[in-house]
Amino acid sequence: MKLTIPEEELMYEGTVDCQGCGAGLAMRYALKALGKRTFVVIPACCWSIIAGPFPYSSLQVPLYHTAFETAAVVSSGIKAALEIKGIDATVMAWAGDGGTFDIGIQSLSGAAERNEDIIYVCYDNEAYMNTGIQRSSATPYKAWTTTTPRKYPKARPKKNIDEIMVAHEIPYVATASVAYPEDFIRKLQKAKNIKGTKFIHVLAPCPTGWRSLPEHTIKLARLAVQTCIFPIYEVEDGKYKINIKPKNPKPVEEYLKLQGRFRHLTEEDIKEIQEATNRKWKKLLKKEEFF
Amino acid sequence: MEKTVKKRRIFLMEEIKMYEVRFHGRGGQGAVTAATILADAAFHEGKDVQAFPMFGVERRGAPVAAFMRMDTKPIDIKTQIYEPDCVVVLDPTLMSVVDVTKGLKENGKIIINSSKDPKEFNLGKGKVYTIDATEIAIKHGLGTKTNPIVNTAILGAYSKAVGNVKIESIEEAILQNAPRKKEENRKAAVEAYEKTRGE
Amino acid sequence: MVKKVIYGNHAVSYGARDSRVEVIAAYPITPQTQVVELLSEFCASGELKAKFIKVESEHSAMAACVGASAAGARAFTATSSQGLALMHEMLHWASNARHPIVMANINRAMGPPWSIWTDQNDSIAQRDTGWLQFYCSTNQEVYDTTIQAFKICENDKVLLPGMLILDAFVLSHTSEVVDMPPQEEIDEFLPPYEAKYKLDLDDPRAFGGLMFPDWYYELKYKQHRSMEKALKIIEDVGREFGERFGRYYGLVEEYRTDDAEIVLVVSSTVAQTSKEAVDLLRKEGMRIGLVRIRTFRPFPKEKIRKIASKVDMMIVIDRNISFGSEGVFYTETKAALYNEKSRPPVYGVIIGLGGRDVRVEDIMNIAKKGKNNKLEINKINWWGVKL
Amino acid sequence: MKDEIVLKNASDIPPMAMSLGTTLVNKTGSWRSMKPVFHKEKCIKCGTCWKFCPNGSIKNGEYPEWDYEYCKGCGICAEECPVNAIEMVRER
Repeated sequence: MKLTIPEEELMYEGTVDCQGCGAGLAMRYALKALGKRTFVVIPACCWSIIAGPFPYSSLQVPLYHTAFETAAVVSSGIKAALEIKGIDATVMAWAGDGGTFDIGIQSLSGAAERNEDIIYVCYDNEAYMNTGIQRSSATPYKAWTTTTPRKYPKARPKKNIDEIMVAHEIPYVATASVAYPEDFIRKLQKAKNIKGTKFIHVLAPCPTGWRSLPEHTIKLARLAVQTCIFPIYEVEDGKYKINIKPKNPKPVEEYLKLQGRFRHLTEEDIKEIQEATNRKWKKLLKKEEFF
Repeated sequence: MEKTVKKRRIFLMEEIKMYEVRFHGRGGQGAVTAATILADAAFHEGKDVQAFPMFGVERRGAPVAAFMRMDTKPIDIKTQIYEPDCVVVLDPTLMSVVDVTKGLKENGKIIINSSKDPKEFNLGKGKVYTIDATEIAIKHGLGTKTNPIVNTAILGAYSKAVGNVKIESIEEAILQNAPRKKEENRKAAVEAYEKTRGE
Repeated sequence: MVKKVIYGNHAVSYGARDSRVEVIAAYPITPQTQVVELLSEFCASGELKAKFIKVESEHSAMAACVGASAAGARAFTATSSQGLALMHEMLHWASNARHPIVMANINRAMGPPWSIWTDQNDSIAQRDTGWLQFYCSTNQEVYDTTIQAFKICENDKVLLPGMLILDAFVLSHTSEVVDMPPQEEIDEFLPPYEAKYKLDLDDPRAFGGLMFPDWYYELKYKQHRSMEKALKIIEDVGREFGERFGRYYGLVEEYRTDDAEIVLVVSSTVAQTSKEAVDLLRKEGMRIGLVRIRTFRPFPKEKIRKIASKVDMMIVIDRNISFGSEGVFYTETKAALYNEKSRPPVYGVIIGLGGRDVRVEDIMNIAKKGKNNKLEINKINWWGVKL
Repeated sequence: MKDEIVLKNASDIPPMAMSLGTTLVNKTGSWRSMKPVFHKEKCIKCGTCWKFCPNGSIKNGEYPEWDYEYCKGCGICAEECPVNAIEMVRER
């Protein structure tokens, strides 16, 4: 077969992620990209379960499970130990959106400000999925979760974590989608060769929480990009580059209608989301132009 | 653990000749450093020592105190100093706002950074010594004219007035502890030692 | 050998330096700052070859130490009070993951109201996190204990984190004479840390993943057994330290207890002041001694029982309070004695919260009141509280 | 590697929750209610199915090979196949 990404698998089968889990797929790609000399740090998130349970591990690399808000700093600690012992290896923090956007943002900001030599990957499934679909600050506007019932869906837009990370003036910030593994893997490999804090934000659809079909995971991850809801870009030393530019962006409705979490949206809601998406996309195009 | 502790503690209370000193200054004047250097000097003469600041928040300019305790025997006591044997006043302007003689032992000594004659101070207790440490500090280039660092000079006066720590030990301790201008600080202490006036 | 007059805080820094710590992660808090300031200078000058991670919080300080220790490095941090409380979650993590991290905690009262002065409520509140706790009473002991703590905690039979504890200001900011042995001799006493379990590229394993009820219980049993085994290791290490450097340490320190009728149970700097009180009371004819609890976790139950069996009265003086119960050393002392056939009455006194000075007269008067049966047996005796 | 780790008492486990084996013991094939069936004649060997399998349960060869011991039957391979060479059929 024709292979466009590395063949080596560093993730074992038998993982207990849901059918069609985007997060499982994202890890499969990440390890292909980074290879065996990688230490992985996982805070509380779906992957706390997917990686085990005791006495088993699904990764072929050393893995440390840590408390919810500490992925970035535990990675810093590991990196410090490796440096003092003269071990050359990559340390990757692997956190969900809750552990990144919400509870983990303090230690992430601290690590980024210190420019710790780590790769921080946020696999974003847009809610607290491991605890049963509660809203996080990564949950999109108007989405249903168990804590934002359809009658009162999320009233605020998704937090722009990427711009927060760009504001830290770290050497590398990038977004990615599991629908574009070549792009994601290229970014991880690039990050591996940059010294300092690298932040990669990968959209990982969650059929369980998004109320979507397991087989639609890639489709949704692709539509998010093609509708410009989740733009794929990278910021290297402050310079913006949009990696995937849909010529004729698809209407957001195509993305939204495949997900039960948006089932309650009115036409007006969709219009509002479309306008906000257009506005944000334009802003990003301008950033690319100017920076 | 038990054994060693007992072996070293065989003295009786009347043998204790602990000497306690209180320094008065303002935040930033180096009262704590003065107490520490004096402790270090006494330590080099074989004494057991403690030095500590007023336990609290130190703010630049605000009145502060620092303490020094020395003894020929090991010091166990970990309390603050309430009845000092000696008081050292780094900044004479403090005397109108702080009762520098508070708790001072009847036969205690007071060393004041002042150009005045000791007789001009009527404090009701203790024996007063004066030294113009400010002038000496400026002369040796310690600090600035508006903010002279007098904490080393005043230790020379301490040595002269109290006599239980030799000036040579203080010189040595200054050389070891002063962060910079070591020699100037040492000379300031020696000059103060020579110029100290008593009642 | 170097003898120096140094702050208690600096005794911590020198202890960490001479233990050749490899990773330090810390966040400043009064009255701990001097510890990390001096360590920063050691790292900057190259005197100490360590990575110093200047984290953004105490929670992260402990988390960074956890990561470093997981990768096999000797990790160290220092904090106090609110900072220790913020670390709480990661204290459990460090212990449950069996990382022999050493931390200095400067005992400082918890707010509100803001207080920077000493009492033990910050560290006592972390009693059940699975850390060894050593309450130090002199700067020399602070230095010595920092070094010993690594040797104890890194022992295969222990593999638990350890906290050495010193009173705010009364030790942290007080300069005392500290004798520091030559580095080669310390290196002999404390060789480099070789982690038996660590993140390893050659033997990649996962640590700390989900564990079902079928084995979690056994892990807790093992953790507790390690605490129990630590009792002997602490004594062994304290003895070895004594043989090498002339200063012996153990679980408790007894002072003039041989023929004592009354024994004070004390800790930290209050113990030092109490020694003066004991001397003065002895002169007055009272047969009194004291036991200083140096190691609070694991709790030296057997030592307490042995001492209790010989005396007529014990008075436990606590600089902490478990609200709704009593002083914690008091509770623990009584609990150790409950099933003994004969046991003396045990009185509980609270003193010096929020850094109120504890004077020789206070201790003497407590003892006299006890001797005259004037202390209340089933109530807290609040010493010096203004009522 | 696929063997279940047999633990009997406390002395069999390390002092912390350290992994002793791999997740290959979890035969996640049992989760499947729909099974991907491969129509070789339609396959263009593009590797898309292999690439997007969340758990790496499609093996790379001249043609894709499904590891039914672990394949959870999510259907992504069938959905993403550009030439409809994979069909999801009900498990029996």
